[in-house]
Amino acid sequence: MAKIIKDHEVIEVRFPVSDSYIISLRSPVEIPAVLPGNFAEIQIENSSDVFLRRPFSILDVDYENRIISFLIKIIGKGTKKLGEIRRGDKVSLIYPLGNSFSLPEPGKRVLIVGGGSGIAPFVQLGRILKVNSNDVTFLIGGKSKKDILLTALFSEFGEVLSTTEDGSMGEKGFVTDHSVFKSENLPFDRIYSCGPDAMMKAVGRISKQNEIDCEVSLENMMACGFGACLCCITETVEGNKRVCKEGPVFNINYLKWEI
Amino acid sequence: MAKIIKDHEVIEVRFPVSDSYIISLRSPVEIPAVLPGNFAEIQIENSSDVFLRRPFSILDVDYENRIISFLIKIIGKGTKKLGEIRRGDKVSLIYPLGNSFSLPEPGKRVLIVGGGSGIAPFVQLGRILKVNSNDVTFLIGGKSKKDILLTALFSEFGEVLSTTEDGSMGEKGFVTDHSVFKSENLPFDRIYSCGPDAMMKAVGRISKQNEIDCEVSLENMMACGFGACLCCITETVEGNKRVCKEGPVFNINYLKWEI
Amino acid sequence: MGDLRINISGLEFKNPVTTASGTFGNGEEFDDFFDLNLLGGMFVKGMTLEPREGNDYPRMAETASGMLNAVGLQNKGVDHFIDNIYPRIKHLDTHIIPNINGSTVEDYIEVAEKLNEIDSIPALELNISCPNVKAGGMLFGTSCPSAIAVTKAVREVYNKMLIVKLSPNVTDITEIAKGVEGAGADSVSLINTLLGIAVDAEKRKSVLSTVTGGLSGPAIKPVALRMVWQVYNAVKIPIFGIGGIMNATDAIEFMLAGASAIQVGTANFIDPQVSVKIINGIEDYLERHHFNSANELIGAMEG
Amino acid sequence: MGDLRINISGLEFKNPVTTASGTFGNGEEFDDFFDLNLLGGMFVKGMTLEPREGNDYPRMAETASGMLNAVGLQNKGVDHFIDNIYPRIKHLDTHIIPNINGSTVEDYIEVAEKLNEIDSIPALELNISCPNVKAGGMLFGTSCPSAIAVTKAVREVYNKMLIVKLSPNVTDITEIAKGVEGAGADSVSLINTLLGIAVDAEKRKSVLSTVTGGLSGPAIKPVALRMVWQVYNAVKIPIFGIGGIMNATDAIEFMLAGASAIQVGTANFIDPQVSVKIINGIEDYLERHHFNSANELIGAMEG
Ligand SMILES: Cc1cc2nc3c(=O)[nH]c(=O)nc-3n(C[C@H](O)[C@H](O)[C@H](O)COP(=O)(O)OP(=O)(O)OC[C@H]3O[C@@H](n4cnc5c(N)ncnc54)[C@H](O)[C@@H]3O)c2cc1C
Ligand SMILES: Cc1cc2nc3c(=O)[nH]c(=O)nc-3n(C[C@H](O)[C@H](O)[C@H](O)COP(=O)(O)OP(=O)(O)OC[C@H]3O[C@@H](n4cnc5c(N)ncnc54)[C@H](O)[C@@H]3O)c2cc1C
Ligand SMILES: Cc1cc2nc3c(=O)[nH]c(=O)nc-3n(C[C@H](O)[C@H](O)[C@H](O)COP(=O)(O)O)c2cc1C
Ligand SMILES: Cc1cc2nc3c(=O)[nH]c(=O)nc-3n(C[C@H](O)[C@H](O)[C@H](O)COP(=O)(O)O)c2cc1C
Ligand code: FES
Ligand code: FES
Repeated sequence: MAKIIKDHEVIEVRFPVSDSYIISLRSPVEIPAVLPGNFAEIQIENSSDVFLRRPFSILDVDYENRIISFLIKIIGKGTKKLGEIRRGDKVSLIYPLGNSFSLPEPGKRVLIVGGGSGIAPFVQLGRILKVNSNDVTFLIGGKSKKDILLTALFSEFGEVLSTTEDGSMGEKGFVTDHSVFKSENLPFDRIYSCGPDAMMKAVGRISKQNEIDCEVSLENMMACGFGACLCCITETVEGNKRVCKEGPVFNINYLKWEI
Repeated sequence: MAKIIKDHEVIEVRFPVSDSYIISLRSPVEIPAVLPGNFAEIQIENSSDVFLRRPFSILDVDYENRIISFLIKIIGKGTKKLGEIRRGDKVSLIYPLGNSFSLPEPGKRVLIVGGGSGIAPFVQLGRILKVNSNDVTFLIGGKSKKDILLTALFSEFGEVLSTTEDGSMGEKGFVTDHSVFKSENLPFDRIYSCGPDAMMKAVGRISKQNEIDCEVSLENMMACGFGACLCCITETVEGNKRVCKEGPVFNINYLKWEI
Repeated sequence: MGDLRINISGLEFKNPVTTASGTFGNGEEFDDFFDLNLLGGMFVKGMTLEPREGNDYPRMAETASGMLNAVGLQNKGVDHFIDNIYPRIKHLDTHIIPNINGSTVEDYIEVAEKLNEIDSIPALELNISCPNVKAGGMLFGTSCPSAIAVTKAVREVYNKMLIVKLSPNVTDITEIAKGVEGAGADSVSLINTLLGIAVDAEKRKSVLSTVTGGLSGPAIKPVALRMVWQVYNAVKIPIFGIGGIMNATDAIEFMLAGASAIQVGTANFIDPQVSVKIINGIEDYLERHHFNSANELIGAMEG
Repeated sequence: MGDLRINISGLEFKNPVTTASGTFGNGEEFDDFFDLNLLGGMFVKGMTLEPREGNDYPRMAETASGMLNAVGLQNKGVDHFIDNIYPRIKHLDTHIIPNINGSTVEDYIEVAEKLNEIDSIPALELNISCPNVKAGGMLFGTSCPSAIAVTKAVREVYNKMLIVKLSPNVTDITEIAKGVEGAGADSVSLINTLLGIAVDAEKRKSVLSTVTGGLSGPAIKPVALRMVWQVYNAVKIPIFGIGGIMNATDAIEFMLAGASAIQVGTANFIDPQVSVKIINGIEDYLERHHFNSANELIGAMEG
């Protein structure tokens, strides 16, 4: 897969809510093909305490205008700093990195469960699944209403459900408490999940119990993001694998998860 | 002397020439009394390779509007970074630091020799000398015309002469080649100098030969700027002294200069 | 509100935040910036028996997240400290702890004897780890027998709290820590600076007049934390943690790794008020995490 | 145009820029970013006799101007390298140098013997300095007798260029360097990582699963330069300089301090094209300073 490392120009930084932003950048060259689940390593310069690049899922790509975008939640030094960047500034990006979600057969029913910034890869996935004639349900979880982002976009590709811990939107509780999981035979052939570890494990457990194929996209502390350092491993049935290279997307049966 | 350490707001960054800029900042509190020769330690944040503060002479102070300004020449990482700062950004400053030029008796004739960004302390000095009824001559040296800055300001306080190495302004050569030094009896009671070491030493030599009192403001690598680290010493007749505390202004007879 | 007091070998510190020798002058330079009485303690600039001029200029080089210094113990001698400096600062309501150095064991003894006379000085920091002097200094701190010898000798003449400051430029710091504990040290402080150099590529010269200097600042924090943790697991005496502490989080990391108190060094140059911010930050942390006392942080790191 | 070729113990490198073991995979990951044939050489990820899974996650912590790693020699064993990896990269027109590790001297010997068979592998790097494995590893490199023993043993079975990689976690690196020189090393490479830890103050836990890890990046450059300079003044064999090299200026600093060639480590993670930039930067420097050959830089630093 062709990768690029290039300075990109910041086109826009938009804050739909106070702790998350969508950043759009223009590539100086043609953007190589990006698959759903691929991520980029972004260099956050001029920050005395951010030394390494940071990995972020690619939210969307506009190939024609050479624009790539990310949905980023502020959780620490680097994500804060990047949110302060201004239009016209340059940012170095390496992408596309990692593997991608595998596609089900056309017509299959798909559930996508996302939490927090873990929903980022699902815009591209949703679009492709729609083209692939899959019946898609999105289930988005958060603490409260303001954490449930991108629903308008997702609704272009399928039904959108949600849960919030405070009940301010959708059903009250965690995603796994949602009534969609209450039926005896879950009406899905495939589940995808990305978000906090605990959420993915809970979703994984349900998938296993219901014998539904399930893929998750793992988060991880990465030093390089392209397979060189062996810092980002996860235990699999075939031993330690690099999350940035063999992942970030894994079938839960391949992972050594105690669920 | 009361010192402040405060975040100041950037009001303006102006580039009279491409490699030097004047930066003006507003203090959140009243600006304490600043004497000619005093400097500030500026923190250049968000730069991964500028760890320590940087010392800069205080160019001018507008007490009423609480504005302090600096003339800064880009010579490395920190000065480059600071020049990229934008209106509204915050910068931490510690000042006033160091000692100051001593004033001659009213009426005495004064020569001020400056080179490069070494002219910064002379705006405040010139103003005070004028108030003190001194007859002031400024001699400003540079590589070429574009290095001769602030002459309009200086001319409010006295005569302005200059030299350039390429002859594009004033007399051709180094400051010490200027015809003002050619007369048998130099018509000055006091000489002040600030600029490159070699220039100050050459000026010091002439002063010594002519038995004219001479004060110079030394540059130095500083870690703290306020006397705590003992990194910034210069050899004097009384042993090693801190340039940031006992200086930066020294009488040349006090320095152990071989001139 | 959490209790910030820390008791170190019988001496109570009002909080665990002290300032590191050589980075805080005699305190006076910081008077402009905050109330020194807020400090847990103050380690003053290293002193020797006789006055010293220190090393030639340049003595400083900036490095990535740190700096090298080659000050070399410039000071006016212990007598000058006792007669001129101490009287000016002794009114402060914080522990003033001299940092002493020598070229020979006899030097150390003589300085310690003089300071022992001064009732209101509660402790001494024995610097056997200065990398910036030709004779003595670090040599004492990088060999176990000599570290033990100088500690023993000073212990005999000094009967208040004796803190030995260790060098990080060793293969096994626990060996030295155990040695000086056995020789009578009441506490150890670590780390002093790592030996390093800076090269000016354009001039093809070393930046420092002495070629080598001492590396300090955040760059060395991981090494300092490691050594504090190793020493905490090797000795029983309390530890002053030092190395790259820039904020309260750093200070807490050192305490979690095993330090009973900390020293703020290079950070003072960048923010002369940093120590107060650290004190306040520790207080916040105790509250946020529901601790009653800063003592509960000491060594509380899980492996 | 300056001549970039460097001859190290009889082996010619097309330029002094190589990549450090463990930071460049097997090179393949970098194929996407530049033409590997431009490199002076490539030190591949540390290998052992048997496959190893390495340490548990988390293995990485970011620090000020650096990072800690606790990868712990995860690799599929020397046979896998010889049978599967090497055939895929051996077409490259650059020196491919394996980095070998063991828990016992016998392990080292066996790995070296296997690699000795492969004609097109011109050299071996003997890692006696890995801080991230429980047995062996750094222990060999922090004691002089054991460093000598393992070097001697490998020297007997390996008849091409033998590079010994030294640990910085020692009191006197020159002693070890002289020891391995005497034991038959053709060259030394230094430094490996400094032992450090990172603490998560909020969770009150060490960040790495192993508690301690190896510190790399610009933070360690001053220490690395110092050690290269010390070793340069102590031994006659050529040196590979390593530690925090991020750009051509850093690389030149190492050569001025005494390195004949350099290895780029952590910088590869931030800019996978950095090695090419360094090669070009050295070329520029030679031109700007009117040198005919990169050889003229070696040890050219004035004190
Ligand atoms: C493949 C992949 C895709 C990702 N996609 C996105 C995305 O689309 N949008 C988004 O907002 N975030 C995404 N992340 C997470 C993102 O990389 C981190 O939030 C970011 O690196 C944090 O940087 P920081 O400097 O703000 O945090 P720091 O200040 O470095 O750390 C703050 C805290 O977060 C923890 N932390 C930091 N990075 C990670 C990490 N990668 N995994 C787990 N814990 C971490 C730290 O241990 C620390 O406690 C992704 C991560 C991976 C591996
Ligand atoms: C009391 C005082 C007043 C000053 N006033 C002014 C002023 O009004 N305007 C102005 O433009 N500059 C002034 N300077 C110089 C200014 O401090 C330096 O130019 C600045 O620190 C360079 O920072 P940098 O990060 O750009 O350079 P770096 O990238 O840190 O260094 C670039 C090169 O410059 C050398 N260098 C850096 N700082 C100094 C220094 N302080 N002395 C000598 N060599 C140095 C370095 O060794 C290196 O070779 C003053 C210095 C002092 C001590
Ligand atoms: C400029 C400077 C001077 C120092 N002088 C001394 C000294 O006289 N005695 C001493 O024991 N340590 C001295 N040190 C070491 C510090 O006390 C401290 O151990 C070291 O800087 C590490 O802490 P830091 O990273 O917080 O600065 C000095 C450090 C610096 C930077
Ligand atoms: C993730 C990582 C893995 C490493 N693995 C090895 C290894 O297998 N063998 C080895 O000799 N050194 C290993 N090292 C050390 C590097 O080769 C190098 O000596 C060290 O990182 C210092 O250089 P740097 O600061 O340029 O990274 C590793 C370093 C890192 C960061
Ligand atoms: S982050 Fe380096 S191998 Fe995955
Ligand atoms: S710069 Fe610290 S004493 Fe002058």
